[in-house]
Amino acid sequence: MNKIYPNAAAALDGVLHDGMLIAAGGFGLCGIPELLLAAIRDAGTKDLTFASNNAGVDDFGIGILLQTRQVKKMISSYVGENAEFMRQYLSGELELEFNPQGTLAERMRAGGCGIPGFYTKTGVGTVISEGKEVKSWGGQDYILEEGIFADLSIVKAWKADDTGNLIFRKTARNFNPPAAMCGKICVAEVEEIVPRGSLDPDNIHLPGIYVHRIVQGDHEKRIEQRTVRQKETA
Amino acid sequence: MNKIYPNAAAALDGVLHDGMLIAAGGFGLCGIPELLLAAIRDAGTKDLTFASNNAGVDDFGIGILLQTRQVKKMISSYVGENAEFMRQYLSGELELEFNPQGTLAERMRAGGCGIPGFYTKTGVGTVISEGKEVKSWGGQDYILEEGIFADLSIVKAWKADDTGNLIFRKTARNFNPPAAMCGKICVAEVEEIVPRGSLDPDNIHLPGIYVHRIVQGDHEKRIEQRTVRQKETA
Amino acid sequence: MMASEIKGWGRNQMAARAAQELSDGMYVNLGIGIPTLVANYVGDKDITLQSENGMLGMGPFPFEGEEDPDLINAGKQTITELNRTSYFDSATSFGMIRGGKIAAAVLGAMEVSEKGDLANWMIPGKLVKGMGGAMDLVAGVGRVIVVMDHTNKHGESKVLKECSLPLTGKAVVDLIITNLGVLEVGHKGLHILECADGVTPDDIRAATEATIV
Amino acid sequence: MMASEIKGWGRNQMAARAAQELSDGMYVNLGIGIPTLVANYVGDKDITLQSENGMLGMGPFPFEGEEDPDLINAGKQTITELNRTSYFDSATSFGMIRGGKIAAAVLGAMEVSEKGDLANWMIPGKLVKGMGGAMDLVAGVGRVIVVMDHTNKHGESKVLKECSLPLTGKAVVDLIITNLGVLEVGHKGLHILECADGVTPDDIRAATEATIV
Repeated sequence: MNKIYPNAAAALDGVLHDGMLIAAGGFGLCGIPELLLAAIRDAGTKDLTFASNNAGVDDFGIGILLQTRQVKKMISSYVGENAEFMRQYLSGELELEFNPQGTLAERMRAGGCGIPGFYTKTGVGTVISEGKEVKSWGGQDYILEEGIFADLSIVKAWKADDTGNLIFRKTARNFNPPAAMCGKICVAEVEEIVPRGSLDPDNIHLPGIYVHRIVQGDHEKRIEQRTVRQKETA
Repeated sequence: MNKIYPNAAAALDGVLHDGMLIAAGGFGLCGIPELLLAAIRDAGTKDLTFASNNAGVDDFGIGILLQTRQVKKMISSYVGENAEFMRQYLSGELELEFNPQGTLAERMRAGGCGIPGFYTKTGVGTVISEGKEVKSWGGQDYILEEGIFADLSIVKAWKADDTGNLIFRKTARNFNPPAAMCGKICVAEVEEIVPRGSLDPDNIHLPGIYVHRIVQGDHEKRIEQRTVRQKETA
Repeated sequence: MMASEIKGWGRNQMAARAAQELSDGMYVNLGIGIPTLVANYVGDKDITLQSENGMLGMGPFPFEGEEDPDLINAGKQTITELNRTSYFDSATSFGMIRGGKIAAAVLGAMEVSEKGDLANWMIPGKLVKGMGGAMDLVAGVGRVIVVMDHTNKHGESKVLKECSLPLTGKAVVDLIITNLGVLEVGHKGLHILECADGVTPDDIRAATEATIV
Repeated sequence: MMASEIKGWGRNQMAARAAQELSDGMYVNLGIGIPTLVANYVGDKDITLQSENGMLGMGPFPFEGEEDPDLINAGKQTITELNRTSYFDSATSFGMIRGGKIAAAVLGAMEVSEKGDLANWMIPGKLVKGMGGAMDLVAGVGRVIVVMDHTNKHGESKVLKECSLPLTGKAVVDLIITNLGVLEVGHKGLHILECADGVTPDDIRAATEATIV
């Protein structure tokens, strides 16, 4: 069992095909699989559908695949901060399926957990409920949402051991665990691969069973909105 | 916000009532809320329904509440190892609803996550599917299982800080997080209360938002099946 | 006197008023804009802020040079942690939201109806960015508190009989705090709970399209 | 020669045969009884054992005096961890089972049908202990391998046209390993893949009620 690949291109070798559904981790530009996205751009795979909370910015994250017209459809909760996205969407080149953020996260987890459908009150009485089955419990309506079963998951973690056990850092965890769970194959990029046994078994955020391939590399980790406060002068 | 109570009886004060539904953590005798179960016995609360994977043994775990006839119904996956349980069940004194173990765990998590129902293929074509809605995805049948919404959760953790952040130890985690999530009120018993800030924020197993009351105490932590291997002599 | 001429509370006063709704021990989610300012007015109440991208116990902005790209809030701003902080994934985060574990959310709005309907995510024909976590929040949290200007830039009421914009949630709003005062969503319409400085109940009625009972 | 007189493989041989079905890199769940013995025969294949009470990377029993009450397997036996071990809660554990992440489960059985139905949790009228995680496992894992004696203590076939006992799962079994040999569940019936030492295909047919094609 060797899960470690020398670079992102190698880690994606043989798992990409046109028209596939990819679940990607990340929130905004935080915790996104930036190396794997660049490798998908270089591979030129087309007509991709991405289940991803956001679509990156023009020149980073999924945005780089919008520039190359490799994305057919986005399943996202928020796609602001991306002019190219809006241009393609408004011109009809790009499909967009809005999911409430929690519904999207739960749909990914559900897919990974063998749950094809679940009920939620999120979106009841809004456009989100259109065409969806409704069921009542205790006088409250709930809509049926479906699990996402992706062809491929791409995620970004902080550290991995060689068995694929992953840990994340702070809010860079976000969608990465549910995205990792819902793919037939999951490729993870990490900042550091550590020796087996050096991660605390009680504190593995995502067990290696979910992770099929690992690649280590340098990450830009771009900050989208740098907000600071001033040190008070004594 | 003070979540720390001096003892198990105080931690349960005002939250017990006859006929209530209690979700309890633990698997076998591992990670069970033994102090809180003893306090419920002492409180004498009656006609209890427990959602708990197991029913303890005759003189430990939920078994102590069977001896005092405080339990009306169990929602469990496995109730072996308990003669008094079987006596009461066969005589009709005790109701029993068998849930597959994973269905039980997911029902608890679902309740805690505001999901009143989800579909699973576990139990399709068995007695478990009787009377349940069936729905097909991709030619495969799935049955609708419902979230558990408990009046009270009782769980056992290793350490807590005073805001209720919990960490568990090894396989004593088991049902404790999902059980904690699904109760209106959650009371946790722990081996140690540590100062705020001494738990790593990346490694909180159950955030304090789920935990309303905490009690620290000595735990027997009984072993159900002591299995060992021999040291090879050189 | 025209409703549009009434000033009432400013942004910080509205935020301070919203903070009064929060009590000790609450876990709270604050939206972007004025709601963010609420954190400045909780005083010594023990409030834990959730950031729906996976954090409880959100701290203030970092000092210059201490920004961490792995530590942002739901508005994608760099922030800091506290000694009570915990991190978790997005499915868990929205599990606690959907499951009613968050006591209150303070959110901005474009429109609110007298039935508590909320519209704050989409203007048809304009750039649509998405609902993010707003639909989950209004559906799931214990109490939804809207903070917004009472009227739009054309002086038209944002508190309506029916929302004209696509909804974020139906019958979800509990309390509306505007520059003119505080309105509670009741079964038969809105109740004026409080008027802003220099504002009368009649001023509020004049500036409101919705039924005030 | 009566089927009941044929011995074929013993417990350890059956376990060893089951171990041949496992390949490098697999995550596997082993049931109680003979399936537990499979771990002794994986050789240098890189197999990770799941314990459904919340652990991947299950190690052997502890040395005397090193038992840890917080570290047990699904059979409630004290065990140890390995350097690849991870712990998680029961909802996550069964999420990976239900989600098909576990490549194979090796389980005991009371009865198996030619359609792959499995009965291994309940005998009506007798003490019923519950299905535990068995129903989840057979519904969720990639491949279900049953290891059991071919006949019961009365010499009657446990490999049947239809199960008589309440099912654990319908059409879930992929492979049946008994003391007499190895049977694969096909669309039209069972196929004999292998005979145990000293056992002929005719011996298996004679000992089997189910259709063998």
